[in-house]
Amino acid sequence: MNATATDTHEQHDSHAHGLSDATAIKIALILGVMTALEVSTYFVDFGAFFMPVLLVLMVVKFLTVVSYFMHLKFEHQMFKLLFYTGLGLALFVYFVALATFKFFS
Amino acid sequence: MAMWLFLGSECLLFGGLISTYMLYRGRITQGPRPSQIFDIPFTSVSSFVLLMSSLTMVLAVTSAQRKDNVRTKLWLTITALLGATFVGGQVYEFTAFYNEGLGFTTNLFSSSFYTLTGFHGVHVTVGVIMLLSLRGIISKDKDTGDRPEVVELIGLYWHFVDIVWIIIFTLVYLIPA
Amino acid sequence: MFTTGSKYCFGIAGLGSLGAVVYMVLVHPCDVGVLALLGIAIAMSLVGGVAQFTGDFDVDSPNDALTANAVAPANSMWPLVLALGVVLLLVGMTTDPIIFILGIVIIIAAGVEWALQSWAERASSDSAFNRFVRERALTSLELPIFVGGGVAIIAVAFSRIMLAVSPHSGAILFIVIATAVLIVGFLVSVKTNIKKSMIAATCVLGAVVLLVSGGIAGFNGNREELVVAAAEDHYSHKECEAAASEHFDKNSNNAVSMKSGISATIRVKDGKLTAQLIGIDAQVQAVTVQRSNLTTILFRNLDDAQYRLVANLGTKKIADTGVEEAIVDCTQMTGKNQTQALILKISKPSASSGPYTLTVPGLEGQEIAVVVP
Amino acid sequence: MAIIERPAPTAPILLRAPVTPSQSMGIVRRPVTSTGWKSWVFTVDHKKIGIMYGVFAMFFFIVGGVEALLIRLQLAAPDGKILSADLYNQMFTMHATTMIFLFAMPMAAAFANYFLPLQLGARDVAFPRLNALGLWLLVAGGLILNSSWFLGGAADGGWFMYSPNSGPVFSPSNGVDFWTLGVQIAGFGSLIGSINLIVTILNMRAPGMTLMKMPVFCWMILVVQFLLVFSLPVITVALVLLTFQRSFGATFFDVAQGADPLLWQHLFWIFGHPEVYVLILPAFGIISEVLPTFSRKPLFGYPFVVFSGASIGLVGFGVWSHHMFATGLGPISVAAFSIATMAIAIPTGVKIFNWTLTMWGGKIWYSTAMKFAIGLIVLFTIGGLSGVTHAVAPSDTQQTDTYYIVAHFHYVLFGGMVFGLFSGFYYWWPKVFGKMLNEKLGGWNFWLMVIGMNMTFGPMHILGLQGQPRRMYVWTEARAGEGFFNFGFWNRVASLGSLILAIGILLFLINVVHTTRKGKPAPLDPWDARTLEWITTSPPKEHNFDRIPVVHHLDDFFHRKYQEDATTGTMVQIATGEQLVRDEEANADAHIHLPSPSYWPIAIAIGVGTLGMGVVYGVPIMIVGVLIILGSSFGFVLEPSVADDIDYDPPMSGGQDTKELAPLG
Amino acid sequence: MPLRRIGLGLAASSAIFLAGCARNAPQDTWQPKGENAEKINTLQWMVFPLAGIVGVAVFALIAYILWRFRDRGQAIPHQSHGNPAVEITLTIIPALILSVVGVFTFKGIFELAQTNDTQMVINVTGQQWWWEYDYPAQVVNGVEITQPIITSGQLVIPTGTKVLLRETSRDVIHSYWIPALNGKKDAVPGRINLLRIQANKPGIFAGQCTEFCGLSHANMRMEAVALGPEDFAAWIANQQRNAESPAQATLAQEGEAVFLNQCIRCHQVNGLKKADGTAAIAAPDENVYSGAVPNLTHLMSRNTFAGAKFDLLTADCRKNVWSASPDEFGSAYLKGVTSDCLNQTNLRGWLRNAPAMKPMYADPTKLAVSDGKYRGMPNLGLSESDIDKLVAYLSTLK
Repeated sequence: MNATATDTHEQHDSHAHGLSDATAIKIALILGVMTALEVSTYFVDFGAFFMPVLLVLMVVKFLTVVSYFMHLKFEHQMFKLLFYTGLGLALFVYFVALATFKFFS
Repeated sequence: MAMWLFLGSECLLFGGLISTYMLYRGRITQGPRPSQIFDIPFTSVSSFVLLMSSLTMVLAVTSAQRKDNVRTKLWLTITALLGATFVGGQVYEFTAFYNEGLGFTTNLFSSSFYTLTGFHGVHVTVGVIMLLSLRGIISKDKDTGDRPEVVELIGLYWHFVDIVWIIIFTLVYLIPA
Repeated sequence: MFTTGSKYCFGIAGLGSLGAVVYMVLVHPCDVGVLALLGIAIAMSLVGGVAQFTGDFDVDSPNDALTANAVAPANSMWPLVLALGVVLLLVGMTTDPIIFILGIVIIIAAGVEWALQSWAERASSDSAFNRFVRERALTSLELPIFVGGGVAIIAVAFSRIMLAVSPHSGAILFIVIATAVLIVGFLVSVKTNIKKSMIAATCVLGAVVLLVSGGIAGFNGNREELVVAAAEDHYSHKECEAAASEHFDKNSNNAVSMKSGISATIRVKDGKLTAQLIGIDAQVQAVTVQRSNLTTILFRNLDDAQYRLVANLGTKKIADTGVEEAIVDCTQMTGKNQTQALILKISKPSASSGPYTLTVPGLEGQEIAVVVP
Repeated sequence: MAIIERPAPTAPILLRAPVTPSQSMGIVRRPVTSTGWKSWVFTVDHKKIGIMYGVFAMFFFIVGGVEALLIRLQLAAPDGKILSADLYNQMFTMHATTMIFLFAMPMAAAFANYFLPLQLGARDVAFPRLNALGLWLLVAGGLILNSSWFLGGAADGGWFMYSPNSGPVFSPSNGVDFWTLGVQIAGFGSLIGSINLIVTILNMRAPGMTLMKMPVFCWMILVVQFLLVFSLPVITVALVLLTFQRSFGATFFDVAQGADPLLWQHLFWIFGHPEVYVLILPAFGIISEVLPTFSRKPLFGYPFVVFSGASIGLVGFGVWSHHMFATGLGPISVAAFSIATMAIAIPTGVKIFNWTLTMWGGKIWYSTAMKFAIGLIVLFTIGGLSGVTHAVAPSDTQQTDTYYIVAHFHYVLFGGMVFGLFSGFYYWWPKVFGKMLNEKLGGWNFWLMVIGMNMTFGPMHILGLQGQPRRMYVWTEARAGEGFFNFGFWNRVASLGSLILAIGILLFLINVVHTTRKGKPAPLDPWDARTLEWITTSPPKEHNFDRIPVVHHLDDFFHRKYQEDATTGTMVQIATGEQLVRDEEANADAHIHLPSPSYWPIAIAIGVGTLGMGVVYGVPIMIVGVLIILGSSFGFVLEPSVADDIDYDPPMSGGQDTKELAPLG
Repeated sequence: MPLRRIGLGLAASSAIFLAGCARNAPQDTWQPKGENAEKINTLQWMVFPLAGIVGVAVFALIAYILWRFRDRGQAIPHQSHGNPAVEITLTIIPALILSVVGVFTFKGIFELAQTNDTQMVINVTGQQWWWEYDYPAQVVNGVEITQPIITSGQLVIPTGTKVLLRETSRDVIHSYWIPALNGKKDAVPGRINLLRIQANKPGIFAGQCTEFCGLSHANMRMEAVALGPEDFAAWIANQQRNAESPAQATLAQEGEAVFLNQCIRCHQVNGLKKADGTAAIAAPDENVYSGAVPNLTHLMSRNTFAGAKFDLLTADCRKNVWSASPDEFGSAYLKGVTSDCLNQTNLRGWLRNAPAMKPMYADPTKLAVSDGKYRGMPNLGLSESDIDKLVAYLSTLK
């Protein structure tokens, strides 16, 4: 079950980046643990760390899925540009818009 | 590339819906509030299911790249099944909330909550339909053609739906107003 | 004489007319069912006529039908399905409109499938090619229906089960189902030598269990808590007493997401109530609220005890009984250093008097006057 | 590449067992004819799609123009009686909506569709069927939008459709529903189109054409498509919220529930401001081609123009709140957006300087296209400078929502965008239709438009500073003032000017009719042009280029015609355009692969339109729409890009998926 | 052609400058009459000439190029691709100019947003299509407002006083704009927006709603009146008075009966008593969507009605008030609407059929969407004699 797809499938070289099934399962387990940690905030009081922990976990999970499952980490620069431009713009405009509603104050 | 562009564009779509929700969730003149009716244990299971479906999707993509038709079909089916139960979970959740007094038009929280999660649910449903159709096409048509790329593109879409849920789960469910 | 397709169309038309007559005699001569049956009869005879005229929808070459029929027609399940549809139609007519609609849908689907199949079978002498032709014409119709139907059945059945069991066991059941699906996936993936029939049996078993339990759950209705909740509607009324109420104050929201439209901020500090108006720095004991206008007031509790802000907005006469009822609005219980928003609209005749106040139950003698010009 | 666009299977099923079908596919045959109305309706050829975009846009330009004339007639005198208040409100709403969504964007799409592959040296766009889908969605949106005129009155909330005035209580007619759905559907079409064009630009350039050797027009289109991709989802959110509120009772903009109406404004302008650049940048691109051609010089500071275009696009996402200076955002937001707005003036200024300096030292040929391009520079500068005056937020609080703003954006959009598009018409007409537009009529057309435009919109500066607000169906003597600057005189001048402007545009239409009937055939290279679209015949063949050109320079076509004399440093002609085209024909590629037409794009668009009507008229129609969309999307996905042999009538025999090209006679 | 262009540019720029010298233009944005508007005006006088100068320079350059480099048969020029030094210079110059403008803008924005030294507060509420002004109880320049004052049509402020308007709206977004006193600020439902105004001298200043607010947006006007200290005190004193019943057996008294029969459902007159002696109280929120209609207690103390669209004064009398010198303005205004000045045509037309005079959603057949409530005054179907009586009664509400 280890993927050495490159040998068999030359024209799709650029897409078969060493994310083997085993690695994928490992990453999924890590993601699962992080989710469990997130859910635990519902049962255990984290006090002042509540928000930062959740937000950090969210961002880490997001980036992990994007980088590995969507293998953006291994993709062409242009693809990163396309996706992260959208993401960045979304963050920027909506943060600013929410700020004008005094969301963060 | 077109898929990445589309996903970049979708970021702004979900960003808008999430912002609307964040803005409005505490503005309640009547009816239940978010923290009063959310069922976190159940939604956590849903989130796990969607996360695991991302894993099975990765497995489908790697199988397709190996030209392993049998496993590709298998993992596509498993992913679709997990996705379908997620959708079922959402249908359950909506029905339960409705019974507890949270109609679509009850208050600002309800309108923006149902719109946001409903949009996500529609995306998941479309994803499941694509997965199953792809599986159907693969079994009808033994010819491989460009299938690994199609599987991969649907995979990208599926993971995107998953990452949107990662954000929704944290911002909407876990962090109360 | 009659072509294959038109025969069946005329057959259905005949059946429909017969059904209509029976229906008229048995139920009611002018019922919707009669109209529907007659409609089907008329529509089917029209379709049959067209089929007869065009040689089963073969626009291009009506005469090729005989020459191209060299390949023996494959066995077809569509006549059977069509018959099933007719049965459902008849059953539905006397019992449930949903079954009736289902019957119509099945009849239409089977008719289309059948017509296209017989058409494709005459496309050439090569059966593989004929299959290709059929698939090209039909896949884009079949696939969405199968797939969409599948998703809908799973989602509905699953959600019915979840609605019937308690939330706790629902979550556990969900875990079990998802894990089972995953495990089956991994098993099949690792052991490729499992027999096809085994897999198929598992799938069928799973589907049957899901459908049956979904069906049972659907008929049994929702779990008791939900039925009670739907009947009582806990959250529709606010309880503004000094003590925390069971539903209204459950998990209160102690943060305000949008602070953009705030007209005034009321603070509790050391047991004292003060107000601050937007744009003016001073702490005051009265706020002005424009009449018939939505006003958002922020309530901030800086003390240790839990408080809520209550707006006393006079009384109104209930039209039916003539009883004067106090108009009160309030926030949820607010803990230390937490904030709640109160959204008010005071509909008040321009010159009536009456003290409107903002008070906090539990803090006697403290109040903020609400001036409504 | 995209999920829905699969390349032709390498081994069609038919090849495995060659059979001779006894019949063709009958009614489920693919449309493969190359003549007649079917060849247009089901086409996937970017040129035909481009022309259809153009015709559609021109039609709505006239519709929008008539609406504008009615508005000006109403305002020519105090207490105008031509339109009722209700009708006037519908008129200005639909004038703006039509001009923006149904004229400006489609017309830019027309140019982009037609010339992008030609300038890039490609045979078609990346996803030809998606391209057709984009067009038909736009048509569906346009029809839904304008059907409201006949179904109970058009939208009357202004094109900005501010909530809560657009809510069900304040706009009870179905007009706003049609508006939201029409804009939504048209926007969806644009989104698809823009993804397609971006992929085309990034993936399908001719060999040797690096991004920095790409014509500026392509660059500007690229920036515009990025703006669309990232701004359309935001308006989608806004429109979805509004539709849900109006049709399904959601509470998003219901103030009684505590909603904040400014949410709509933010969402709208996050889209709306980039949209402004979506409108103007294609025109900038066009004149960046026209000015060098007629000055016989390359564009001055090509990288600066490119990067200023890109930075306008990027900064354009950070200035939306300058439309909301008067809404009470608070001084910090106002100050930040005010400064950002000033910053965006800098790259715009860079563009003006670069165009001006392109002409410096040139050899200027005053063709009609060039006149329009120069007109753009001058008029846009006026509009740009008046724009700077309301970047100063305090000053803007006096000017916003007055006629001064109307003057400003008409100088920018009419003087800028429309002049740019007209420049493009005159420049590229011979390329598209093989006939020259009449230059003499063109001169008249230009001067009448210049005079008419300045007479119409110039006085609006004065009216605005005198305090005449926008969107008023009447103005009154009581507030008109006396003396030279009174409302009465200048409103009359503006109305008169609008008539002159209309005559100018009418002259263009006359010119088109005249050219079509008796215009002389155009030479292959009438303007001594610079870019790749001229290296093929006029009009171009279905496959664009006989041989895919290999690019070595920016302005490659020019450099194939001229070389610098090493000793004197002057440019010497080494070949004529004519010769180059013949040369290409002689060395044509043997096998050219073109996609086949398809029913599905227009079928999906019909489904989407039905769904839209269903939102207004009831769930059963929605279900029908969804079913049509589902069925035709599957048809779309499952269909190979090239038609099978049995699609031809009579069926072709076996595996002929390329076309042999007959040499050009 | 080049000359034409220069001419055009010059004409446009100079037209903009000259707009400042317009005579008797009530909504001119270049004639500030108070501190806030003056600050804006200073900024305008900086940025407009600057824009004009830049424009003229650019047009001159273009004109020169068009003349100098026209096709005179010269050779195809050298294919130069530009000059980075020139580019960078031409980028930096506008950036510098704009940063100077930016600094002043920045300063201006924060100065204009200052509210903490306010001397008087007035609530301003917009609704379709008129403005309500209410004055909370407060002490202004030593004059005490004991009872809140509710008025409409004309905002009355004391001169030389920093007045804070707290704006909001009862239905859709409106925008409050008196160009002579300050820039505009939207009245957003659910929000309170602050706008500070100050008038230097007594006078009357015109304005108009500038945010599109539906059918009669064009007819939603406002006027601000500035009065000197004594005049303002007199005005306050009058406004706090209740209306008195007209003398027995006059037409006006019959009018009061009609008013009690028809108008009191929505319009309040403070001090008006029903036949049984109890106070007559209007309940507009039962009949009108916005839940408010103008308070008519002192109708004749203001010069306009129906959202300042119609004059209560005849043309001559109106002119006397509008063109009065600052010294005489106070007394001219405080006279109110005397019987010889009353504009009978407008008032009677309005009472006869209001929706015909000002488009409003007042069609009884179209009330379903607004819970059966009107937006604007409906046609009451009054008889001519009732109208006579009502006009007589309304004339007494000074």
